[in-house]
Amino acid sequence: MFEWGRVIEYFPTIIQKFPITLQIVLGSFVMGVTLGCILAIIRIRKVVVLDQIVTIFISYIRCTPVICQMFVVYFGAPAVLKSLGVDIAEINNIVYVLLAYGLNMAGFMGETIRAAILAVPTGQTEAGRAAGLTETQTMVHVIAPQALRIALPTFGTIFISLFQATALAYLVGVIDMIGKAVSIGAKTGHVLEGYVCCAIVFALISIVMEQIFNYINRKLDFGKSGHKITKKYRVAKKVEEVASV
Amino acid sequence: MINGDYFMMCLKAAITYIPQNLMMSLITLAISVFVGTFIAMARTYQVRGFKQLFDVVLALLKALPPNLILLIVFIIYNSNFTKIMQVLHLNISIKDVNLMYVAIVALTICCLPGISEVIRSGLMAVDHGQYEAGYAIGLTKLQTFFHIIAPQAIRAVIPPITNSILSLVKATALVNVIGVVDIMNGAKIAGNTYYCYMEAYLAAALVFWVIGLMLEVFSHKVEGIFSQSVKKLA
Amino acid sequence: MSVLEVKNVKKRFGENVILKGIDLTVNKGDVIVILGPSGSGKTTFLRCLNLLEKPDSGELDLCGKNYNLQKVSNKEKLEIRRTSSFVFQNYNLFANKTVLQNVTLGLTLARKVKKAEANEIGRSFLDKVGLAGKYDYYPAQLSGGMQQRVGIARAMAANPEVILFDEPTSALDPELIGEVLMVMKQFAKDGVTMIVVTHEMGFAREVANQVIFMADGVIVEKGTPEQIFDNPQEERTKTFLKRILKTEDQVQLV
Amino acid sequence: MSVLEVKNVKKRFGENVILKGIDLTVNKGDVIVILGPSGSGKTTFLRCLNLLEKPDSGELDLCGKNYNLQKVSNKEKLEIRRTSSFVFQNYNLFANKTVLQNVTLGLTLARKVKKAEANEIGRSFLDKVGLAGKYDYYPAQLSGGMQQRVGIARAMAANPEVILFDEPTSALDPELIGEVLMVMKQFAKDGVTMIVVTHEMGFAREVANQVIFMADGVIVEKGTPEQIFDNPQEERTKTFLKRILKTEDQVQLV
Amino acid sequence: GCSKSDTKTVETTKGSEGESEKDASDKIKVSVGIGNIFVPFCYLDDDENPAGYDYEVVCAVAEKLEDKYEFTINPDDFSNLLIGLDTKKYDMAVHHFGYTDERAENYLYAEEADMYFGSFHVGYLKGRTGITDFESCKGLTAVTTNGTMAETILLNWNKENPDSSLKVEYATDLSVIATGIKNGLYDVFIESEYDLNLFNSKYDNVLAYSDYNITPEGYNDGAYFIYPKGAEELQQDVDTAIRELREEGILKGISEEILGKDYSKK
Ligand SMILES: Nc1ncnc2c1ncn2[C@@H]1O[C@H](COP(=O)(O)OP(=O)(O)OP(=O)(O)O)[C@@H](O)[C@H]1O
Ligand SMILES: Nc1ncnc2c1ncn2[C@@H]1O[C@H](COP(=O)(O)OP(=O)(O)OP(=O)(O)O)[C@@H](O)[C@H]1O
Ligand SMILES: [Mg+2]
Ligand SMILES: [Mg+2]
Repeated sequence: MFEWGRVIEYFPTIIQKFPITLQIVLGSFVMGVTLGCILAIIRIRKVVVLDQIVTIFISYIRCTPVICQMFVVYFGAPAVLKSLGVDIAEINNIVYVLLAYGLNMAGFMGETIRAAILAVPTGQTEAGRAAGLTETQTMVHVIAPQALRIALPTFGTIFISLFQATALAYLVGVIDMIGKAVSIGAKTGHVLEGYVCCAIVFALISIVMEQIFNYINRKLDFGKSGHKITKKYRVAKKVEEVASV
Repeated sequence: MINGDYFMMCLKAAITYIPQNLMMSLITLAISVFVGTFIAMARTYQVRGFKQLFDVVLALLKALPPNLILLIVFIIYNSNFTKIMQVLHLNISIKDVNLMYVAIVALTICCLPGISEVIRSGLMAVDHGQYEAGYAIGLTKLQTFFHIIAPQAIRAVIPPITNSILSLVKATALVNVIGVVDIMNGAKIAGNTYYCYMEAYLAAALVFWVIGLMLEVFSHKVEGIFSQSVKKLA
Repeated sequence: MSVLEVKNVKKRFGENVILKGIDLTVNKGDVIVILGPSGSGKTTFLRCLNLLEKPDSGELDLCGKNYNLQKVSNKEKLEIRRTSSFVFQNYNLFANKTVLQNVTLGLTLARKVKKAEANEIGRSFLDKVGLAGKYDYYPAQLSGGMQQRVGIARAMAANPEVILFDEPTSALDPELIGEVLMVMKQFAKDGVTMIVVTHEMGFAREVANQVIFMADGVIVEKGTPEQIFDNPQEERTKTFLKRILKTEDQVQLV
Repeated sequence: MSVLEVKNVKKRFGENVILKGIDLTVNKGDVIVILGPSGSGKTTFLRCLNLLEKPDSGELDLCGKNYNLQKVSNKEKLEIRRTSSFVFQNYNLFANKTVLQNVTLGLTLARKVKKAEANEIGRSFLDKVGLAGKYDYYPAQLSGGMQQRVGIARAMAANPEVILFDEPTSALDPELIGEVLMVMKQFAKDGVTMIVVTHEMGFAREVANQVIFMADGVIVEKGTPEQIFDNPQEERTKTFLKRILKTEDQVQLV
Repeated sequence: GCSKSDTKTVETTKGSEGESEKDASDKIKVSVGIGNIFVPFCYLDDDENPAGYDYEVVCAVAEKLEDKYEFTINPDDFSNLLIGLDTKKYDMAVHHFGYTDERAENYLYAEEADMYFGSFHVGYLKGRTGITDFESCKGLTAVTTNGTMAETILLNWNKENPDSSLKVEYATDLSVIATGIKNGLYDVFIESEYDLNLFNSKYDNVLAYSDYNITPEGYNDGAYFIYPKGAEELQQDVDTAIRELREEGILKGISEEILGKDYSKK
């Protein structure tokens, strides 16, 4: 049923698709973070109407399988674009994939980012205000860097799991690594070996990513794990409730 | 564009698979929580050997595509079942065993890393002083864990574990690879009669959404119960 | 000449009326100490002065400008905050900034001071609070006393007309309280205008020129430290002082 | 007759030697106060006595039984912890248990007392610390002072031979310190044996029959409160007391 | 033949001349949705260009109709094709579709099949005896893939012969089917002769199949292109083209080249 020989045989073909997988992962990750920030701020500020819309959107994203979301984008987006006068025939299918995964990421990232921002002690915001900074200045210079540190581990997990999640791209005709494994499977009847190729690559990536995230984590340490002069604080420890993804 | 009759047909098909789906999710969850807690404890209490072992195993599991896990589990199960039954002198045919259980094993492997991680963070969210206070009044490690730590960790764990359950319920859509039908594929099989896939997707999405919303409400309730002790008096 | 004058500051949280109309006049160089039982609204009052809490009503004269506290615009808020400074009980240093950056951030961003100049100002204030050489530490690497001194340097660097202190030493170890009070005393001697919520009676007696006793959202009594501590008029003041002193009795035995 | 006697307790964390060989004898009814600068190892010493920290060496005689601290079995650990009690600086009440359950949990689980009886014992101790009527509150619903009194009731209910207190009042608001010290004083008068790490000098002077000054992991000086406070022999003791008193000077002026 | 260039638009050898005669914008644009992993009928080859029997037929048709139509090929997943027709994304769907009355209610079927499935047979583990026709499989477990002709035949049999019905299990992955058959999880696998042979070539000839043709009498075993309702003109034109291609023997050529045997006639 399974032969290492086939793993070696398929590997070059599958690794060729790495750029596509990477493109989907990076694209949707960046889109997810950007959009997620906006969603998070809408929810934290409780912007009228938008807040409700975002809540429903996030609930849909959280509760339904990606395949349903992909389907909405794949058939919904052209309808919207057509009505805007865009020639949809010109649009590469990878755009729909990026859009679908980007929106999906945004839903999850939005919640992560919101939780991270809320986990930064309110005293930090107040200190910013008291120092005469505007809301935006406080957000950019004080809250965001600290929230980033809190959100980073979740970002790392989401990012790594995204490599697997892109598997559905082939459903709209974009062949990434897993799509290639599936299509080799369709042709030869041996899908297992293709998946193993993907697993090897993903495992390597997750090891590398872990190093990278650890590095960023250390960069954003703000002296917390460095030498401390005292360890004692009389203030009762506040239990931080970090919501999660 | 959407045909009401077909939609209802797909919806009905999707709904008939809810029990199967929830049962798979629940059993998977139960096993994962049980094993996950064990692993999480080994890692928080830094049990030598186990910790390193689990660190590596969990990292590896995370890298495996779910479909691969499903196929491997299926193939291993299938190729060895009859032999094992013969060795055990049991007269059980492979056909008598519901494939759902094979799916459950695979799903458990898929979601074990995540759930174990969630439980570990829940355990770490409990203040270290709580352990010490338990030891200081003469409780054993186990007594401290069950009476003090676990009840507090549960509260911290509920929101993230709700997420895990949600993704678990959705992940059951993958099991059609090995021939187990769930909500998603039930709807698609129904839709196949008329090629009405649009209705099938929508019906499945609706069912998943409703399940998700109910889970969220439920988890809020449970969280409320476990939060009683930390609510300040008005 | 009065630097700051507030009239009729009221604030409620939901049903609870916390501040029931507070008036206060502060002259240049004044050090005003506010005392009062827990929950009496001292913190809330200070926060209202800096608009960290939005008062329900009240009027503020700050450096000759008049503000209706009930409806200050965002611009006015920034203006008020750039004229006064706040020192927090828990220091609230920017966790992601070094000590020096903590002090200069308000200067460069809010007051548009050039970076080099801001660094110079920052360093000089850090030197004043005895933190020369700690410029590049992160808050997490400092003791509580040091952190609070950075907090004071940050507040001072903004060159404010008045500094608001909310129990600046109550989160500190007994050993570390002294160093912070010393710094505050020095600034008071230099003529810095301060409003200080504190239970440090020694500090109040030595430095304050007015002590205000608050309870249940109103000012019960005010006067010089001698008047309040040695000869309180109101029953509530007496009870409060007695309760506080019962604790401190222990120490007086030494 | 000595209740507790330790010899040569040593403890290091990695490179840092924290306890360099501490000896202590405690007789029945003794109240021993331990003083010392931050980081001198006071907490570590108390934690070693209760085996919350594993000492690197040392010998313990507790109620006639001898333990080698370097290699206590799990059973011995439980035994030691059931003979002594610990009161934490941050109370460490069980957040998921009511006040009464906090007090009875050790009885029912560790000492196999019947539930009804445990509740009775629990209630009587809560009454003693002035918390009658708060039985069913959760810790989060109480003030710090009340929480610490629950902590003391929990420690007392176990009927221990000796109670270890680690800065029991240092996390409390000044107003709330008094109530906790009062409770401790009462128990001391009742003849409960205690080892207390605290900076409350008044308490030490009034209640202690021995004061121990620790620094850098060794006992620098010990004696009656009068000996230590009024006539310290060692240079380090003098410096420390001077520094502590400088802070408290402020209060003495009142 | 068909160009395998990167552009999805089908360019024929005569295409350039055609364009000069007639402006491209005058041509009716036809967007064809075609399967992307259905070997050997419509799939993407190693260079990700569409390939397979159905694809070649579409190309041949496109060439024939190039004066009137401009075909664009969009490889896509099976279940997206029909939704694509609903949402007007595609004007024509190609995926080796079998015919059923239910589906004909919603979509316009071609009248001309582009090929015939040939005979369907019962496949079983080599060495097993006693399996011939459906009747002999009574009570056994049959495995099938959702959405195939074989599934329809199987379900129809069960509906019409409840007394001798088979247990139906679904599997999407052929390797699962192979493992299942080998280990006794499934008893029989019903497919067209062509597919059974293909299956055997992939999985070490595990299967044997009886000669008995289980396709019901008068059963429509053609594979058709599908159009949205109302696209009769396009359908007629394409059908005419296919008819001509069949008569010219071109379909036979494609079939023999790709499938190894002539499936172009009934
Ligand atoms: N954001 C808020 N929402 C609701 N109630 C609040 C809020 N902030 C403060 N309060 C309430 O207002 C009252 C006064 O609080 P405040 O902190 O001003 O008292 P305080 O005099 O500073 O006391 P302490 O000495 O304990 O600091 C308290 O009863 C408190 O519960
Ligand atoms: N778990 C630990 N790991 C490493 N070092 C520790 C640990 N616990 C304490 N220390 C170190 O041991 C030294 C003594 O700490 P300890 O808490 O016993 O001092 P202390 O006398 O109680 O001080 P304080 O008055 O601040 O409570 C400190 O330098 C501290 O950093
Ligand atoms: Mg306050
Ligand atoms: Mg200590």
